[in-house]
Amino acid sequence: MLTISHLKKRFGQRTILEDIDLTVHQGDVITLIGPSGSGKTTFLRIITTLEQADGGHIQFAGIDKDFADLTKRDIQTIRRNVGFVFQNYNLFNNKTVLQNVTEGLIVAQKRSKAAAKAIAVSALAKVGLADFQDYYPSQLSGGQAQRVGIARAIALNPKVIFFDEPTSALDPELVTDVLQVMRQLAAEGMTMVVITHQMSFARDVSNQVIFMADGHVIEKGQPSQLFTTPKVSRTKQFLAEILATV
Amino acid sequence: MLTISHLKKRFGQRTILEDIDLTVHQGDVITLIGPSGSGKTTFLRIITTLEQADGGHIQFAGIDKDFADLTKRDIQTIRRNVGFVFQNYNLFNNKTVLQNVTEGLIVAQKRSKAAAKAIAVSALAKVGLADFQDYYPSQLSGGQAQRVGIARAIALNPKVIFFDEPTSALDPELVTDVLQVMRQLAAEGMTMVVITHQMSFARDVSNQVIFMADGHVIEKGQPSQLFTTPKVSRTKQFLAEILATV
Amino acid sequence: MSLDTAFMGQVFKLTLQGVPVTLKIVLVALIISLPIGFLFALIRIYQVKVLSPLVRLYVSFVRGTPIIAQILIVYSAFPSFLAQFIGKTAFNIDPIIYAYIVFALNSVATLTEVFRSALQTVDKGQLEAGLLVGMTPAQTFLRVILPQALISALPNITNTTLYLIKNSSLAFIMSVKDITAVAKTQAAFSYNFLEAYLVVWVYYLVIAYVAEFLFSTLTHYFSRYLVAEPNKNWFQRLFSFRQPNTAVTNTQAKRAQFIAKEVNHVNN
Amino acid sequence: VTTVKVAYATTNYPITYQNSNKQGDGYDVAIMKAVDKALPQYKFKYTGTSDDDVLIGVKSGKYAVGVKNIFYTADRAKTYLFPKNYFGVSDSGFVVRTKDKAKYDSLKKLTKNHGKLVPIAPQNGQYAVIADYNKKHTPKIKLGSADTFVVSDALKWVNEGRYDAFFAIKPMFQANVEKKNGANADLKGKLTYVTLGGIKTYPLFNKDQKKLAAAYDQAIKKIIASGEASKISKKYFGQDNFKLLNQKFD
Amino acid sequence: MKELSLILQFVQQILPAIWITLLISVISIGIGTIFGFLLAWGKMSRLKSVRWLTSIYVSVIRATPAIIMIFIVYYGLPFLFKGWFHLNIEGWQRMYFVIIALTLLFSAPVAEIMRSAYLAVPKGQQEAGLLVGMTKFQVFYRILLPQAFVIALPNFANSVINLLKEGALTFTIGVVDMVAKAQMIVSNNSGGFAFETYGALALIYWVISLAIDKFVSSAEKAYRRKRQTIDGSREAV
Ligand SMILES: Nc1ncnc2c1ncn2[C@@H]1O[C@H](COP(=O)(O)OP(=O)(O)OP(=O)(O)O)[C@@H](O)[C@H]1O
Ligand SMILES: Nc1ncnc2c1ncn2[C@@H]1O[C@H](COP(=O)(O)OP(=O)(O)OP(=O)(O)O)[C@@H](O)[C@H]1O
Ligand SMILES: [Mg+2]
Ligand SMILES: [Mg+2]
Repeated sequence: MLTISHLKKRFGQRTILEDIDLTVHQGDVITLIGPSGSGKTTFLRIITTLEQADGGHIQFAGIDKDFADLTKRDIQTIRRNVGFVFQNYNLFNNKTVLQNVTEGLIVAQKRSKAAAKAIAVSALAKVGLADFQDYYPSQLSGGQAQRVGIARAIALNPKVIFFDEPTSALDPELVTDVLQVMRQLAAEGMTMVVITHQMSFARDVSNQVIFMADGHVIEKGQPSQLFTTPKVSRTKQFLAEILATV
Repeated sequence: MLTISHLKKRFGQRTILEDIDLTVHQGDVITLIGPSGSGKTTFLRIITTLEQADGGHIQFAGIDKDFADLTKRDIQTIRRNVGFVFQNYNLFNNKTVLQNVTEGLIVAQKRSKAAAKAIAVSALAKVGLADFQDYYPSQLSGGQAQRVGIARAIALNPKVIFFDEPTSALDPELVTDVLQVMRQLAAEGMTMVVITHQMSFARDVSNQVIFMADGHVIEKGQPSQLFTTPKVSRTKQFLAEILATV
Repeated sequence: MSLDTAFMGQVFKLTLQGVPVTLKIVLVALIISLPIGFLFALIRIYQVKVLSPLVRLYVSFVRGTPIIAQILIVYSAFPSFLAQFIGKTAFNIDPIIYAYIVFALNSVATLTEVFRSALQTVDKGQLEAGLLVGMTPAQTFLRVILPQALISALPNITNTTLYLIKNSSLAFIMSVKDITAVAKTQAAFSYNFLEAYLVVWVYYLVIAYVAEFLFSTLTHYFSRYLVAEPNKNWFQRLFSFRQPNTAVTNTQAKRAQFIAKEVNHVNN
Repeated sequence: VTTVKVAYATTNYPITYQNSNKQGDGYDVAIMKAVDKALPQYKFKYTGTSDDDVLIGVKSGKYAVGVKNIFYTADRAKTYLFPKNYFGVSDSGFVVRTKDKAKYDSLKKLTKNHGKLVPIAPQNGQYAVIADYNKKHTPKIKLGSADTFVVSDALKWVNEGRYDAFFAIKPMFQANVEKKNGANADLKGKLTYVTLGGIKTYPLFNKDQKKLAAAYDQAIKKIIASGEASKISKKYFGQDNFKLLNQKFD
Repeated sequence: MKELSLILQFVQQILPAIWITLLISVISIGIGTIFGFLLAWGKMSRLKSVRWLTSIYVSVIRATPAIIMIFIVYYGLPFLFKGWFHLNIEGWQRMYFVIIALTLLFSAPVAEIMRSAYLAVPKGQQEAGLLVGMTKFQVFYRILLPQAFVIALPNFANSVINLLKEGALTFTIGVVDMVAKAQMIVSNNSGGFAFETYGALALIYWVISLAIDKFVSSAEKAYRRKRQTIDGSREAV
C-alpha cells in the first residue's frame, strides 16, 4: 500500500538518511525505534512531505514516482491520505477541540458542517473525549491533547497514520490513556507507523519493529524475534540501555 | 536541617496542599512521587520561595518562622542556601555554559571572577561537560542542558538541592547521563530532594520516598518498604500504573 | 493668555465634518495595507526569490523617507505624469484617493515588519499540522496561523494605527479636508490656532481611544483560547485598564518550552 | 531700554526669511529694523520660527510682535492688536497661462469664466482676501484650501491646465520663472503674472503691547513718508509696492 | 543630470543640520527609553492606581499629534514651572523644549514595546536567576533585559525611525533640523526646486534608516547565533 525505496536525505553536508526502504501493507502496525538523532522523525516527515528528500521513490495512493518528480498535486494527494500525530500534539491553538477535528473535514475534504461534526463527535468519543468538544487546547492535559491529535487524524479516515513519539511529552500517568487508544486503533485494523520508546507497545501491538541508527535501518523483524534475539550487537546495546533507565 | 510543618497552599478556591510536613537531614536523598497535579512542584516552589504559602512553618538556615513572617532578608537567605534544578532546565539563554554557572557565584556570592571560574570549571567537570564552557544553551542537547543545570546548582554549594523531574523532558537515552550525575552527587553526601518518575532512581538512591496525592502526603517510608509493601491502596494503584507503561 | 472658548465651541461643531474624512483615510489605508503587509511579511519570511529583496527595499525606502517626500511624488508629480496618457481627466481625481495611496503605502511598510515579527512567534508545528489534515498552505495561513499571529501583532498594529491617525493630518497638503484641515481653516480667519489645535486634540484623543478599545477587544477575542478567564462584557472592558496578562506569559512560557525542546531535539 | 521680542516666520521669502548668515531678513524684518532704529527706548530682538508659532507666540505674549506678511481682518483684530498704520504693501496677483491671460486677469473674470484657482493655505493672507471677496460678491470664487505647498508645483499645474490661476506674489513669480536659473525657467513665456493690486501688510502685536504699538505707529509714519520704506521695497521686491495702493484691487 | 547635481548640492546644504537632528534624537531616545521603561514597569505594577495612571498616560500621549505636544510643552511648561517652582524657564533654549516633547512622545509607544517584549521572556528565566541567589534587580538587569532587548529591537527601530522624522515638531518652534533646513531652502528659492530639495532630504534619511536596519539585523543575527544552532558546532555536540 505504501512503499518507499532508496530514500536519501542530507542536511547541509551531513547525510541523515542513507538508502532507506519501507513497505507498509494494509493493516500493518510498524514501530520505529532507535537512538536519538538516528533520523526517525526526519524519515516520517519526508514520507508526509513536510521535508524534501534528496533521492528515493514513493508508491502510495496511486502515485508511483521519484520524490524529486512529485508535483504540487501529488503532494496534496499524499497529504490528504495520511494522518500525523505529533510528539507535541500541534493542536490548532485557536480552535476548540471540536473545531480541531472538523477543520480538515470541512476545509480540505469539503464536507458539510453537519457531516463533519458527526464524524468528529464519533472520533472524539472513540478517544474518550466526547465531553470536551468546547475546550481549547490550552485547557487540556497533555494526555487529553494527544488524544485529540489522534481523533483529528482518524476522523480524516486516512490510508495510514504516522505517530512521532506520541507519548514522550506526557507524564507517565497520562501515557496509559494514549497507548490504550492506539492499541484499540490497531485492533480495529488501522494501518499505523509509530516512532516510540515504549517498548511494551512495540512488543505487544506491532507486527514489525524497525531499528534505525545513524540513518540506516540496522535491523527489522517481528517484535518477538527482535526483542528477544536481536541479531546485531548495536540493537542489543540499545535495548539494554533503554531497559536500564526504567 | 530543613523542617517544614503544616504547610498549606490554595490557588483561588482550590486547596492544593493541605497540612504537609517534611523533615530533611544532612545527607538525605528524598524522592517525591505522586500523580500529576498532586502538588509536588508547588511544594518545592514554596520551600524555595518561588511561590507564597498560605500557612505553615519553616526551619532552615538559621530561620525558624511561619512562612507568613518571612522578611525579604529571610527570603534572600533561603534562596542563597538552596539549589534548584528545573524540569525544563531554565538555563540563562543569553549566557554561555560557563557564565551560567559563574553568574550566581559572582553576582550573588560576590566571588572574584577567577575564583568563580575555578569553581565552575570543577563543577562542570563533575557533570562531564568540561569541554562545553563556551557553548550557548541552545547548542546543547537536553541531557547536556540538564547537567549544566545541575552544575549551576552544585557550584553554589547549597545546603540542599531540589530537583523537579530533572529527566522528564529528556529522551530516554539522555536520561542515563543525568541520573548518573545525580547518583554520584548522592554518593558524595549531597542533601537532595527529588521529584521523579524514575522509580529505579527512587528505589536505588533515595533513603526516603514520599508519595503525595491530592495535596496530601499519603505514605512515606524507605524505598525498600514503600515499593514492595505499600500500606495504602492508593499507593499500590499508582505504582502499578507507572510500571505498566514501561 | 485666555482661550477664546466661544471660538472653540464653534470650531468643535464645524470640525465634526472632518471626522468622517479622517476616519475614511485611516480605514481605507488599513484595509488596503493589512492584507498586503501580511503578504509582504510572508514573502520576507519565506525569502521568495526576486520579490523578497524588492519588499525589503520597499520597506526601507518608505519607512525611511519623510511622508512629505512621498506626497510630493504621489500627489504633485504622479497626476501630471498620468495626464500625458489620459488627458485632463487625470486632474479630476478626488485628492482623497491620493491620500489613500500615500497612507496605504506607508502603512504597508510598517505592517510588513509588524507581521514579520508576529508570524515568527507562531509555532511551525501549526503549519505542519494544517498541511497534514489536507489544507493548502493558504488555507492554513488564513485559518490557523493568522489568528494566532494577530495576538502579538495587534499591539503593534495599534501603534501603527495611532501613527496613521495622527499623520493623516498631512493629507491637508493634498487639499483633503480632514479634522486638522477644517480646524486650521477656521483658525485662519482669526488666527486662533492654539484653540483650534486644542479642539483637534480632543478629537484625536477620542478617535484614538476608540481605536485602542476596538483593538484591545480584538486582542481579547483572538486570545480567548489562551485563558479561561471570566469574560468581561464590553462595558466593563471600556472602563478597565488592562491588567498584566499573566495568562499570556504562561502560554508563552509554555510555547518557549516547546520550542526549546524542539531545538534540543534537533540538536541531539 | 526695553527689549522687545520680535518673531518672524522663516519660510516666507522674500518677506521674512533667514539669510545665509542665519540672520532674520526680508522686507518685513528690514522695516522692523528701521522702526527699531527710530525708537531709542526699545531694542528689538529677533526670533525666527514657524508660522504657527509666530501667531500663537504673539497671542500668548511670548513674543511682543510678529511679522509674516500679515493682512488685516476684523476677526484677527479681536485676538491681536493691529497697529493703526500698515508697514508694507504686498503685490498680489494671479499667475495664469499667457494664452489665457485675457480670461483670468481679475477676480471677477475668474469667476465669470469658471476658472479653477489653486488651493491656498488658510494661514496665508491670500486666503482671507479671497474669502473676503466672496463675502461681498456673487458669483463667488471656488476657494479650495490646502496646507502650505510647493510653489513650483503650482506653476506646473497652471501650465498643464490642472488649475487656471495661482494667487501669488510677484517676487515669487520672478524668481521661479523669469530669472535665468529659476526653478521653472522653462515656463517663461508660457506663464504670465498679472497684478491684481496691493494689499496692506501689518506687524502683529500682543494685546498688551499698546504702548509699543503707539510708538511703532509714530515711527512707521516717518519711515514711509521719508521714502525709506519704498527703498526697502525696491531692495526686496524690485519695485516700489506702495505705488500699487493707487490701483483698485479687484 | 542637472537634477542629480542639484540634489547633491542640496544634500550639502542640508547635511550640516544633521547634527541638530542627531543631537535631539539621541538625547530624546536615551531619556525616552528610560522613561518608557519606567512606564512599562508601571503598567505591570501590582498597584491598581499605578497601572491606571500609566495606562492613561500612555493612551493620551500616543494619541497626541506632535504639533500639539510641542505647543503644550513650549507654552505650558514655563507656565507650570512658574506656578509650582517659581522658576522662570522661558529663557531656556528652544532645543530643550523640543527634546522634552520628543521624549514624551517617544516614551509611550516604547513603553508598550518593552512591556510586550518583557512578557515574551519565559518566566523560568527569572526563577532560575532568583534561585542562584541574585536579587530581583540583578536578575532583571543581567538576565531578562538582554533577552527582552532583542525581542523589542525591530519594533524599537520602527519608533526610532519615526522619531527621527519628527522634524515638523522641531521646526514648529524654530529649531532648525534637517526637515526645517529643507523647508527653508525651498522658501529661499521662492518655492522652487522643491522636488530636488525634498529628494535630497529623503536620501539622507534613507541612508540613516538603512544604517539602523543594518544595526538591527546584525544584532538579531548575533543573537540568533546564540539562541539557535550553529551548524558547525552541532557536529561538535
Ligand atoms: N532542519 C534540520 N536542519 C539540520 N539538521 C537537522 C534538521 N532536522 C534534523 N536534523 C538532524 O538530523 C538528524 C536526525 O534527526 P531526527 O529528528 O530525524 O532524529 P530522531 O531519530 O527523530 O531523533 P529523536 O529520537 O531525538 O527524535 C539529527 O542529527 C538532527 O540534528
Ligand atoms: N499558578 C497556578 N494557578 C492556579 N493553579 C495552579 C497554579 N500552579 C499549579 N496549579 C494547580 O495546582 C495543582 C498542583 O500542581 P503541581 O504543578 O504542583 O502538581 P505536580 O504534582 O507537580 O504535577 P506534575 O506531576 O504534573 O508536575 C494542579 O492542579 C495545578 O493545576
Ligand atoms: Mg524524533
Ligand atoms: Mg510538577
